[in-house]
Amino acid sequence: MNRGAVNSFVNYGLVLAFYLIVQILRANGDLSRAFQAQLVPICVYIIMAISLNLVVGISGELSLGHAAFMSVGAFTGVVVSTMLVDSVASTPLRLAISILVGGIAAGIAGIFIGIPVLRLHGDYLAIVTLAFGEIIKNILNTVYVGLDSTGLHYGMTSINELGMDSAGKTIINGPMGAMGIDKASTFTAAIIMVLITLFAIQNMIRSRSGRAIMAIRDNRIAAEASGLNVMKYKMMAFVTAAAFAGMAGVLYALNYSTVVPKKFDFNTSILVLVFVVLGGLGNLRGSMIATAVLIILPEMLREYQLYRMLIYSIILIVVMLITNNERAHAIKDRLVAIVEDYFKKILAPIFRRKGGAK
Amino acid sequence: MSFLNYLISGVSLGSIYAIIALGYTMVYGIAKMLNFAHGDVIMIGTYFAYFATTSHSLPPAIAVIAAMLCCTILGVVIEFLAYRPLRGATSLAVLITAIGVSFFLQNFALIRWGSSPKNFPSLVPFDKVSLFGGDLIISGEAITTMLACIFVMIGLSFFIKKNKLGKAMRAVSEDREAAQLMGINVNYTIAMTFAIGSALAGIAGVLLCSMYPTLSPTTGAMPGIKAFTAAVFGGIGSIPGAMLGGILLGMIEIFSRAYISTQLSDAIVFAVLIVVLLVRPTGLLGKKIREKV
Amino acid sequence: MKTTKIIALLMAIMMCVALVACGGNEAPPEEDNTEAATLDLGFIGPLTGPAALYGQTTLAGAKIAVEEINAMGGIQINLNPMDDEHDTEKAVNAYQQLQDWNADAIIGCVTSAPCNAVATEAFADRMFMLTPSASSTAVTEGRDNVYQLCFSDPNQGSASAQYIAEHALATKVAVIYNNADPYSTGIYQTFVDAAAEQGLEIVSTTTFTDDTNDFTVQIKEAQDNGAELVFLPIYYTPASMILKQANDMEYAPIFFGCDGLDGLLGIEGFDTALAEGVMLLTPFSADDPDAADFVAKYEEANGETPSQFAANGYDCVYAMYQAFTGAEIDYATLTSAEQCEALIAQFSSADFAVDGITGKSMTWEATGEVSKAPKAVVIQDGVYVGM
Amino acid sequence: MGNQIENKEERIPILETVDLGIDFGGLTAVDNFNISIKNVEIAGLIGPNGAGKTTVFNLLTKVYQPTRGKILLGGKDTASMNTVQMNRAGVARTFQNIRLFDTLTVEENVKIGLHNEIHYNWFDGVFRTARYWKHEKYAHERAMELLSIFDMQGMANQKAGSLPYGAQRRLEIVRALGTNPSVLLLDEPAAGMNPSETAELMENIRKIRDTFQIAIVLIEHDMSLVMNICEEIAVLNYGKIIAKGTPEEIQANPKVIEAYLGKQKEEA
Repeated sequence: MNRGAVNSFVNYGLVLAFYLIVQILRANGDLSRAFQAQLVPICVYIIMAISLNLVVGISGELSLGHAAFMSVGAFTGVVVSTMLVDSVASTPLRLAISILVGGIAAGIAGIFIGIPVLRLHGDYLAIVTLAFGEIIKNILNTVYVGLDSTGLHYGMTSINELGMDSAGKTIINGPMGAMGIDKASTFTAAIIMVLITLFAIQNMIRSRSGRAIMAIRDNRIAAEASGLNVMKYKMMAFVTAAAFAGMAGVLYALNYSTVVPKKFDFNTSILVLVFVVLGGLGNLRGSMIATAVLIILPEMLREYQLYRMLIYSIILIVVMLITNNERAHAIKDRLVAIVEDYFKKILAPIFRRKGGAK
Repeated sequence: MSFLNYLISGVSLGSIYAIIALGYTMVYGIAKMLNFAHGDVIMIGTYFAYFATTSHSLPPAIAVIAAMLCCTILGVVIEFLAYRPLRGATSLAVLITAIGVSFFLQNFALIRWGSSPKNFPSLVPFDKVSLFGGDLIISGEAITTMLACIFVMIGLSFFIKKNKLGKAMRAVSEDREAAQLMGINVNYTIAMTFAIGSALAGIAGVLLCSMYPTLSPTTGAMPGIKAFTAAVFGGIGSIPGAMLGGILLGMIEIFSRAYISTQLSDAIVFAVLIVVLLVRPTGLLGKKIREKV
Repeated sequence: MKTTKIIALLMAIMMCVALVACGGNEAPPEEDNTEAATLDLGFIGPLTGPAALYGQTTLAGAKIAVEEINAMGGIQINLNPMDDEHDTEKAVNAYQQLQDWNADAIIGCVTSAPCNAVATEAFADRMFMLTPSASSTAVTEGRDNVYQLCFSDPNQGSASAQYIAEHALATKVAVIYNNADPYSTGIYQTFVDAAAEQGLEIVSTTTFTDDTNDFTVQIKEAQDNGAELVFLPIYYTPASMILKQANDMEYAPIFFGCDGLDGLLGIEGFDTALAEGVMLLTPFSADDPDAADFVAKYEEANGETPSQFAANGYDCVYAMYQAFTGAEIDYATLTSAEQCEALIAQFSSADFAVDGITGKSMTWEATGEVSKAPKAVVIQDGVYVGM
Repeated sequence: MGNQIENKEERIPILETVDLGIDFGGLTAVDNFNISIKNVEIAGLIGPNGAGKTTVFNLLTKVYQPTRGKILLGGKDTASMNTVQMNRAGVARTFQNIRLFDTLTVEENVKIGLHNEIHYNWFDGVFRTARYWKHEKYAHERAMELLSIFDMQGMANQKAGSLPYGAQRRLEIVRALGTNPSVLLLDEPAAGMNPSETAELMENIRKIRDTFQIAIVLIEHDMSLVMNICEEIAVLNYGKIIAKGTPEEIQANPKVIEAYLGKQKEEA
């Protein structure tokens, strides 16, 4: 097994270990409700971060509108789930179908947005993803969807003008978003989704397609001269990421009774980008760990009340400076070397004995 | 006559975007980084102007200078503490740090000055002008904003072309290493760029809040993003581009609101941006970059 | 490679710390039972972020009520405020933190969407909620444990249309509302229907979003269509900008708003002349003599005039206090679920009435909706005058 | 050598240009460029710095679209083709300023060259179907085989960016060969190499031509290398061909001497 495969399995192991530890602690009643409430969001953001890493880290394109795909998935998922409430009795099955449809919808949105976006480069590409994110949010603010006995109704003005019969149920109500969602997401389902995402994206990276995507990132002209269809592979990364973001969106929406379009704005896209950059570009494990830490951190800082977001921002800046500054690197390397030397000295006799036995 | 009204408010809104966009574009041109905290620097500067006029009842001119001074210092300090250590790091690392700075400034303002919006007193001494028997009314703020925009544009162009520091800036933006070899102090030049960009932010903040008088910790956020869009629209790194992009963006925003849909006006603004970038991938006045093979 | 590993390791350690810190039902220190038990009320609202204003003013109002009640020496209230950043996810987290803290009941959330998300959880957990200002009907719909202190949105929309028609203020009406805001859209939607019933003609409907600061188009359109009255079902911050810009454009219709407009006069530095003649339906006005004591205390503590948000927060605490004392609910020993049932019984009973600064003898329907009389006020010479 | 002369009669043009030219803004970079590369030959393109040699390669691979003229590949016009299609039609190249996929391993770089010979899709890759394993196995074996040309199998798992300079140049050639070309364009393959490395490279270029039976066009400043292995040479100056012919003819051509000496004069 090569290093890439080992890495993948370590990642699966890490996710499973997290799941098992949480389940054991939960069974013993050792987990606070506040922490339990964050389990699904953590998984959702991990999926978001992994999928965004595929675009930003693996494909090398800065996307500032990843939350838009999350919102497309979320609202599609809510509509599908609401339609299936009566016909599909099993909640996990309903969730699975919703996730699938939400992912497909977001993937389709990814295709439509990817075609113009991926023709651009660098910061211009970034601003256009931001623009698309804002457009989608803006449009979702004017979308009204209702369901009654005659089927699905939709419009762009108000819920009253959909012409539903009296038993009609409002699914999406413009800026008020979706309300009265039947919750379906569970921690187990979320962990399964994280594993599926890891499986798909890791295997994709370590295949012909992933190789091509990284080659294009490293050197577009050489990739073209080697006969790689640049647009095709950029699209592949972008659409795959969009689809998984959509699935994350469904998982997210079905974890709460209500979800509003505003949630999926520029700030959420940036939040996920922070996870990706802090975890390391192209480093999926880093994305997962950074996400979990940065989701929990603000909750841990709650006792500082108003100051918590201030502290959060300072931590963010300091971490960025430490991990990216050359001098800080040097200091850290020296510290690590000192610690290593120290341990070597302590451990030397043990190793020597081992060697001797041989 | 409505058309003229819309045109005036579009141009004056656009002028504010343009002045903010100048800050983005100068910093981008020279430091090659997106300073996402720029909008929040504006907000802090405007708070200073606010307290200068209300609490200390200083004359408007002094308040504007106070705002510029405060922004300049803030800009240089941020550059020194947060961005300079990252010189040579990936642009993404700098971007995330800038976002951190933006969070910090917003939350600092929230704690220091509270969440309640302040009503910013207009610092513009002129009264409105009424034309065509009251059909077209141009507010003093709108006139001042447009004039300020033209003034800033001309001043900056001269500065960049004639002044030694301006030339150094152009050199650094063309090729940082070559400039360094020619004896230009790159760190100093970048710091000065931040200083000038931030001073412009001070002016922009006062104009923004004179025209739209609400001042709160999030005041700078959306104008910041819009101005950033304007800078890209005009071709980021280009000073006339930022100007053109800003004014066009303001006009598109108002006209789409007036003639297409108030609900979707933001969506339309961004859609126009996308279309423009597809036709001209480096913005309206951006330099075409040909990759050397 | 090495550095990323170290960072990963550090983060993993932090993660473990987080797990431990979050883990365990730490008994809140209040539960010592050595001293007299306190009434633990949770509070959820946006204390940071773009909606921080509403959460912070509500909290400031609530704190004054808590101080007053604690000063009386009877029940001691311990108010634990939690920030939800006007975000459903954060609101649910905040709620769960309050659960871990063993809150007796919850005041909140301040805004509708987070409130709706929390209400679902609270309904399942049987935790009583009294929201100061989440005015969407969806908040209380189908949930017997959620009560509102504020008017619901539809209520305000139809009341406004009714008032305008009954007092023949205008026949041609323009509406400017925030289509990215549930509160604003909610009122607008019912206003349209009610206006049609009342024979009002809506000549212009325009919208804006939270980020809008130029209202030229919206105002001009109202002006060009000859609207005599502009209905503003919006919050006072954008309203202050609309008033200034309308003044610049020399357009002076009647401006008519709902409770969100209250606070206009309290904006620091606002030229109150701009608000001359503005009418609003609000349950609270800072010039109400009954509220004078509260207003004075609030101004002293916060240096600004309280808005209806602050008043709602203040009344919420008193309503809770009255419910607990009136029904003699044993908050020291009962679980929050048991308290919830007792509170529901108390709030829905016909003889439970609260005299607050946002309304005299407020009573509640079993649906959770409050019934109190809205006051129509007009701004004259920089003060509210009852109409 | 005898073998090659015998082949000469069978040689047919594989890559031809007709009055090829390109302008950048108002500047004419290449003009009236006419060459004809036969199917199994080694041709050289020489000229002073800035003469437009690399621009010609960029035109032949459609990195730049020509302003004028035609490029015929196997007799067919390539006007509508882009870089990717040119490569798939059989034109592969290396770059003057090395363009490797730095973060990928040596083996992966070669596999990118083999990309269009590996036939499995996204689905096979994610679900690791039998097709995936079969084609990846083939790709691995083929990559090793190609690397063996330069004895680089041992470096297969190193990151391309960490290779020494000479090895990077060789890897670029291997990657280009992976795309199964009929014409291989080498842009200064010997740049930065010492004489013994250059000699070795020279042998390898011949070997490649003989084993793969392809045409090779090279841009080179090392005259000994060019004169030794090229059968046809074109000399470019100011974007125009000033001389064409065998190495002997070129060496005797006064225009060529002038172009080079004139350049020296300017430098002095």
